Amino acid sequence: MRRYSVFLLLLLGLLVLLPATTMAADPSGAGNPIDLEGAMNSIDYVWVLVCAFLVFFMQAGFAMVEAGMVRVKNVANVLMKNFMDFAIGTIAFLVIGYSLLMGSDVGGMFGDPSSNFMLFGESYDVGNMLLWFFMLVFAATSVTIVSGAIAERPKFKTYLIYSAVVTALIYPIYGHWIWGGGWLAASDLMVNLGGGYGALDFAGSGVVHALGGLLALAACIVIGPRIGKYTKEGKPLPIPGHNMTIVMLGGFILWFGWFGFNAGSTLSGNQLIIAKICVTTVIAGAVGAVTAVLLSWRRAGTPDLGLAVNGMLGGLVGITAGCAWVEPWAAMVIGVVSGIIVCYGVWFLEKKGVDDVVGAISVHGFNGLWGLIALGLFADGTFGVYTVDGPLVTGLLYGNAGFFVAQMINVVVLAIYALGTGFALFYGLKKTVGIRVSPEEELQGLDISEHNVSAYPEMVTKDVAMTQEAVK
Amino acid sequence: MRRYSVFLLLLLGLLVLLPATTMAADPSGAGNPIDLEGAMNSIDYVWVLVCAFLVFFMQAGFAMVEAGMVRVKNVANVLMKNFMDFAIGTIAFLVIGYSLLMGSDVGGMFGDPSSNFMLFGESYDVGNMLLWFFMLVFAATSVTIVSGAIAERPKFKTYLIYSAVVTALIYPIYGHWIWGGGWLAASDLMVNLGGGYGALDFAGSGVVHALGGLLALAACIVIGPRIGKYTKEGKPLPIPGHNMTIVMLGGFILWFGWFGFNAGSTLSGNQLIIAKICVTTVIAGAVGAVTAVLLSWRRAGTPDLGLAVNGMLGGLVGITAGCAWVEPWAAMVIGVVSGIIVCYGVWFLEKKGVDDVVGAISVHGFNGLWGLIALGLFADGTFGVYTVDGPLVTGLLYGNAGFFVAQMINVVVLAIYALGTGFALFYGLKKTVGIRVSPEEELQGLDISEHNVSAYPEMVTKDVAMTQEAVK
Amino acid sequence: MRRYSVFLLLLLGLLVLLPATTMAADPSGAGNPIDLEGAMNSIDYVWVLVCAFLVFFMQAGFAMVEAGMVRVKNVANVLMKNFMDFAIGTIAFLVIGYSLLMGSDVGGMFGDPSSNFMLFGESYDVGNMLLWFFMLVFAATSVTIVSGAIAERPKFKTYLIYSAVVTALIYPIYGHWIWGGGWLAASDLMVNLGGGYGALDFAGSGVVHALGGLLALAACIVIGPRIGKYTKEGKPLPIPGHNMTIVMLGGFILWFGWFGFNAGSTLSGNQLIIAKICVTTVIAGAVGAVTAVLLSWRRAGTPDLGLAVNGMLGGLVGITAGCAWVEPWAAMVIGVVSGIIVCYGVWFLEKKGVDDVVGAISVHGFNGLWGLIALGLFADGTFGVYTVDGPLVTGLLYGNAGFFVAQMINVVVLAIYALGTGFALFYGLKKTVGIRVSPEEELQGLDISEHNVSAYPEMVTKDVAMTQEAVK
Amino acid sequence: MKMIQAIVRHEKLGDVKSALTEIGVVGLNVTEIQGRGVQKGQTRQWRGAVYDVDLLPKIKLEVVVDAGIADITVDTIQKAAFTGNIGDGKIFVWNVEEVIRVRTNERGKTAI
Amino acid sequence: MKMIQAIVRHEKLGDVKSALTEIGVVGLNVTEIQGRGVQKGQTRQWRGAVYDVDLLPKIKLEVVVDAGIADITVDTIQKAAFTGNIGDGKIFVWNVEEVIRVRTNERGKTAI
Amino acid sequence: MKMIQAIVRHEKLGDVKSALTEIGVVGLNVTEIQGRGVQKGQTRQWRGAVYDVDLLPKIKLEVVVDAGIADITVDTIQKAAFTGNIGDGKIFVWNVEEVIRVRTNERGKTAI
Ligand SMILES: Nc1ncnc2c1ncn2[C@@H]1O[C@H](COP(=O)(O)OP(=O)(O)O)[C@@H](O)[C@H]1O
Ligand SMILES: Nc1ncnc2c1ncn2[C@@H]1O[C@H](COP(=O)(O)OP(=O)(O)O)[C@@H](O)[C@H]1O
Ligand SMILES: Nc1ncnc2c1ncn2[C@@H]1O[C@H](COP(=O)(O)OP(=O)(O)O)[C@@H](O)[C@H]1O
Repeated sequence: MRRYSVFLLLLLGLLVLLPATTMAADPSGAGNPIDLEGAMNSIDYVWVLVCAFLVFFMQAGFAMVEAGMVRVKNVANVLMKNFMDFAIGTIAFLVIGYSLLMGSDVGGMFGDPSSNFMLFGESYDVGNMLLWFFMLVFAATSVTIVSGAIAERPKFKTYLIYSAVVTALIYPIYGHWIWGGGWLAASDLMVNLGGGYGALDFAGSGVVHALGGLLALAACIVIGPRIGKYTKEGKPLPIPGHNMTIVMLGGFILWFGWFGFNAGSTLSGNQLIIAKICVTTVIAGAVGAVTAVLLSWRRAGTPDLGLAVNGMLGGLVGITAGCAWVEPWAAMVIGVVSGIIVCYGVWFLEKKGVDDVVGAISVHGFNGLWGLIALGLFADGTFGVYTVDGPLVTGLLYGNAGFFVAQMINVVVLAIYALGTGFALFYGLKKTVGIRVSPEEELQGLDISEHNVSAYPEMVTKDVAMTQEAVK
Repeated sequence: MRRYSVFLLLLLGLLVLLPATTMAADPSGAGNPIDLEGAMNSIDYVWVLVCAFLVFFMQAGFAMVEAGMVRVKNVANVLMKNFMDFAIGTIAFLVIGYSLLMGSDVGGMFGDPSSNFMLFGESYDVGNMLLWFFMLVFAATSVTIVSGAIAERPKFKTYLIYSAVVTALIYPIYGHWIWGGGWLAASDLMVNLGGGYGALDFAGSGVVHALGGLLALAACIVIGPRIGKYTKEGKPLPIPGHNMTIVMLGGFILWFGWFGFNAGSTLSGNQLIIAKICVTTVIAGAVGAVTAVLLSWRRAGTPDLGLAVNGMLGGLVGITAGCAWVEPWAAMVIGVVSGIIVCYGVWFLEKKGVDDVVGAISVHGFNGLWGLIALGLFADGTFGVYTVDGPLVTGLLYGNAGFFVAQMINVVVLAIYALGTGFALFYGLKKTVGIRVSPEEELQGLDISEHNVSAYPEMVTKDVAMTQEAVK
Repeated sequence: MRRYSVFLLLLLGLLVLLPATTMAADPSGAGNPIDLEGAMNSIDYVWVLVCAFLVFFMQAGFAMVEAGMVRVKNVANVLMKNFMDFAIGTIAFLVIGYSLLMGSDVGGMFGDPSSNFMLFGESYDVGNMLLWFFMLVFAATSVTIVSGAIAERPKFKTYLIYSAVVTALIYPIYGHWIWGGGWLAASDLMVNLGGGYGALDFAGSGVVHALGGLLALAACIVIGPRIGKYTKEGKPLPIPGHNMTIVMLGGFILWFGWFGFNAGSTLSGNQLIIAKICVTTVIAGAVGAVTAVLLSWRRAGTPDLGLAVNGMLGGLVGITAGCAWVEPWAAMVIGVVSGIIVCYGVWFLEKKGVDDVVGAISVHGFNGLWGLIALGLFADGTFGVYTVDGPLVTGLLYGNAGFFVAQMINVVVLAIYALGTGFALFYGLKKTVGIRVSPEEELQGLDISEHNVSAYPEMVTKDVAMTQEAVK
Repeated sequence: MKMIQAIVRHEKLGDVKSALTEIGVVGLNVTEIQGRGVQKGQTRQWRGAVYDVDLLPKIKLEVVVDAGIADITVDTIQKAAFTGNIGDGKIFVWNVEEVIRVRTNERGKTAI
Repeated sequence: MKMIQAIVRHEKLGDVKSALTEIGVVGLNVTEIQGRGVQKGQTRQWRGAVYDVDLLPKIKLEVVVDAGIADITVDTIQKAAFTGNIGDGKIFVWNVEEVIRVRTNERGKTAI
Repeated sequence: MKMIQAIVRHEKLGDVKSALTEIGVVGLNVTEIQGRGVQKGQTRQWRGAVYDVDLLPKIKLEVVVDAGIADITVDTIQKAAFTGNIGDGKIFVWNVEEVIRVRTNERGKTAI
């Protein structure tokens, strides 16, 4: 019983979105009536598309942050990875990814793989295309996270394969479990546990960020640290990025895009909660930044720019799951914890020999999981499942322990899924096409070895020389 | 008979847009009723303005791509050109350009030149100002294309004159033929040919891009290649740009803006086709990028970043005319062809002695024409002329050969018009004010010779030295 | 009597915005009815949020302009200031700033300080959160202006204190006088003077820009010029910035964001005047740029990029107060004057020993005041006080001398307030925590001394050596 | 062996390199420097304010050659770098006692 | 003729240049180098991790002067570049056999 | 005293520095240069067009040492910079007549 009611709830948003699809595919939107319903429909389309544009633009943000955090000799490569994973991902999502994510549910596990193939037939419908576009830019966000973590050493060709596989399979399947009517959100078990709803993830702390960040963890472990990252004694040596200006620009672009990411996830412009979502989002980002700056200040004696940006991103990741369901003060708490997680995460991983160039594992992986937990804690029972109607989402602190358990189950499942598929994929790639360039190519830089260009052909460079010596 | 029906159709969008102008100019929007019509009107305004902002932002994208693709010594000059052509174009468009483009039709050839002078009188109306603003950012996009193609050698003053003339006259007149009720779209001949509509161009593959790109071709031929571009034997020597990071940033900004460019061209947020437009747009861009990367990989042994961005842009230009009228699979095909056109276009022109710094001729010119042709081929008959009502736009592959012929006429007319006015303009400028700086100034770089600044005063530079020697 | 009517008028917009708050706080938007009113409400939310996103993005624009205009050794510091002032400001605004700005009026002077503390209780309402978010990004814009003016010498810690104080107190109090129902806008005196409305400032030429710019003037005077800025004879020596590309990028981002800044200030997407606002905004920016370029051309013999961007920004600041109330031709006039003010302002201040790195005082301070005056001159009586209903706002040239006087009173009050609080604040900081780094630190650059990083660790730099020698 | 250090104009680097190739001098290295000479600097402008700079970017070329061909090398560079205008640059020559090729550990003339 | 190569602090370049101008030494050229000396380096931080760098940016100045004024030139540079703290730099002097002015093909002292 | 100027590969700088430290040679300075040698250049591509570059980035190291340890310094650098492939670089040695430490105005050997 309950299962169906949730299922219906989840479909409600979709139905509002797709007024004409109940009959037949409507590729032109001719079914949009010139009446109140039609107008509200238009508002939804306008809002969702604008938000999707902003999320798309986050690709530029990632590209800038990552490019700025690598050395001059690897810049063009990082840019190309960021650009091509989106391009290839678009094709993969059109062919199969979206079907697995949002196609009609098959046993709670995945969507019907052929249902949206190339957006042919029934799926050639404005409402469905709206959702496809929105889901595409989300998928692309998740995929691009790995790029920065393993920068400065992977084979370009292998990275392309990775990005196609994740967009086509790994992301959509887990995404289906949460957003596509799959078991984590809609199975009887989970719905009973949560008290009317299963595991939730408003805009994707888990689906997008934790998944991407944990894949990055697997990737970093499989590929190993960069030449020069550690001394013989295993002491980490910092390898500063080449351009703080574009790191900061990228940070601002990501923050800008994140408003679309979170507030667009209502999939409706008629949900006034979008205003609140922006408030919690901006607070968590700001507080995350402040926290990380203070921690870096204490540790190194001066406030650090890179961690400031990381802290802000961590706060944003942390609020993403709960942005519509938590209060402003809770957003502050979430941001503080996120800032702490980012800093200690970065320092811990570095010590443990995991060489994550941009801090993606801490920012997206650890904080993504934290976001799911935080939602289970702080949901204040004022907003329902993507609707103002009940059942209202309520967390542990407001008395719903079951939902907190549901969220913890999600955390565990996600961690296992992400690391499992991640290790399988990256070991597989390592054993077959190879995952890492040769040491000579790495020393020379991937711009020359993989693309035979310089990112800044006229710039005279110097090496950042360290007193301690690294293992070659 | 038919002529009038089309004319009415074309005005329909305008009428929906301008509810109050049928009576008198409404500068405040007081005529917006607090009823359903008013609400739908508001949705149109919100959508069109947001899209116009995105299109405006494409100026930044062009500036970054072009700046990144020139050498350090010409960066400030390229930036200034991009910036000032918009500033001067705004004035030109206010004084005369918009009147010629959208003023009441005079013999199918141009709009009444005085009708919107300074937006005085009747034209001081919110609906008209909405259209003015949207049309301005489109005109500016077209004008700025030439800037990158002829970079590193034109006189700054001459470039300003060029940009004023194109915004004031050349662009609006052709634009009127397609979008302003002029002969290509609305004459009996063309409408009969097309089967209820004449030549079409949804968002401006032809009006904006092919026009700009072919003007760039004329400009490149008249101005001649840069010193150092060719050896004595006529072999082209690559001249790498100085900053791939901002090229990529610019590419992302352009893609971001393009969603506004294409989907905003409905001039309405109540047309749900906007969702489909985003889908075809993103697909064509992605596929164009992948195609170009593969071609560059095959040719040079490594995947190239510059061509990746060019390929993406080419795909976007190619889909622009047909974005609302073609299916996703067709968008893929269009993207593949666009990617091919870009690469071979760039290589062909380079061999032929046409020195196009950023590849604008291939990206915008050739692909703009291809976009018009593709629309004539692939229009699938599911959407009408900027409306869900019929006559539905149908291409050759769906049985409407007449429309294909109408599109081919448009291609030929446009090519003749653009090259004709282009050669006339640039030869005229060459003979009068002069079009090119002196060789000494060119060698020194335009930043010093034209602006007396350095773009990066503290950066130590090196020359990219080639083995083969160029003609000085 | 009149006082109340204006008060009502000012609240009208708020009421439209907050349909459910008359009853109880509505944190989820459940009060949004599924009827016409609800749909129009949704349109307002969508519009205001999108515009707020754009205004937020202006932070990136400021960061880029400012970073580009400083020397390599101070880049990371400037970026950090821009980033952290927003982060800290968000917290300050949540705790107290917004309450002072928009809380229920206390004697015309400020809002009830506790009314919106942490957005608890009654203030936990979607409509209120919408306004909070919009007001936050405006406050942040004002605060960040000082950063660029005093770049390359302030202590980082002191700057953080400054930004918290301005966001928490200085900005909200003056803002309340104009936008929060305070005395400048709503007192009997002012309303009688204006003829139905007191001092006005549509989007904040005064509230945001003049306030920020005049605080910058105070800051520059208190902190003193950079080492190397003046010769022993007091002759100013230019200190070129390090990166014109990002200056231009920042300029474009600011222009892009400004459309949201001005047109979003309707606080409603149902006011079709938003179209007109974009038109006047783009015109003033373009004309400001052209004017400044021509002036720099005349003075230095070549057209300057930095002043082009400054001129554009000056034009935008100048139109901000009157954007909804003046005609396109008036926007041109405003832009011309703005361009002149910027150039002569920059040159004058430099000669007088005020070392404003980015020209912020002229761009924001002087032009902010000019914007208020221009509104008093050019308001054409076609639009009311944030509504299409009367009383219509009319300026001196259209016969309403009283309103002009009201505006001049605002100008004087604002100048006194800004300089008064500014000098108090900066002298206070100077005497306590200290405002400026040591000469050694300044020579070394703030990136190393304050953050212990390099913005471009691998870049080899050169000094821009001048013939004349500066005082050390 | 002689070290020939030449300061030349940016735009002359290509010509000098080819001229050296023609006389068989292949090995060389190049840096951008900032120089001051008789040519006392130029003016630049920044936000409309004109100022004088006294260091101009130049190219520094270093070639080590066998003493026997030092003169012809100097002449070749001088001719290739010549424009006749102030700022053409300088050439400095000094004695090098030893040359070592890292790859082979060869010493002396054969290592050049 | 002598080549005087001086490694000095960035912030001392202006003083050295003016001091040289005062004693009539105009021609010179300048590069940024990375140096290591007694001053063993400094610490920097990156994302909260502190590390030591052992090369610090310095300015390299090269002046060729007539042997007769080499000493005073060296003294002038030493005085102008002096702060008394570690990292002040070094001056190296060696013999230059020939100087050629490219613009005129003059040789020797008059070419300096 | 001797000036030892070594042109080495970018990726060998670290090894050379440590090797020098080990033999007690601390003072040195480093620049990026563009060099041409037997290694005639490489190809690059730009927008799919392949071209040859004839100058490759290298590291120039300058060390002034006492004449007595010049040979061992040269040997140390040669060994540390060696890969055996074309492009390993060159070392040039010439006589330095005077060394001045700016901080103390010491001259000669003790100033090194
Ligand atoms: N005495 C010198 N020592 C070192 N470099 C010098 C000296 N004189 C000139 N130069 C270099 O040569 C360049 C050209 O010198 P300049 O005197 O202007 O040339 P010319 O005398 O041929 O007109 C200068 O920019 C500087 O880099
Ligand atoms: N033997 C040397 N050879 C080449 N350059 C040197 C040598 N010793 C020092 N330098 C240069 O001089 C700079 C200052 O040296 P340092 O020993 O720290 O100065 P000081 O002894 O005056 O404190 C170094 O950074 C390096 O660039
Ligand atoms: N005669 C020379 N004068 C100055 N620099 C040289 C000379 N010969 C070689 N070099 C420098 O040494 C580098 C390596 O030279 P190369 O001949 O390729 O090395 P190898 O002979 O060991 O293979 C060149 O890139 C250049 O910078």
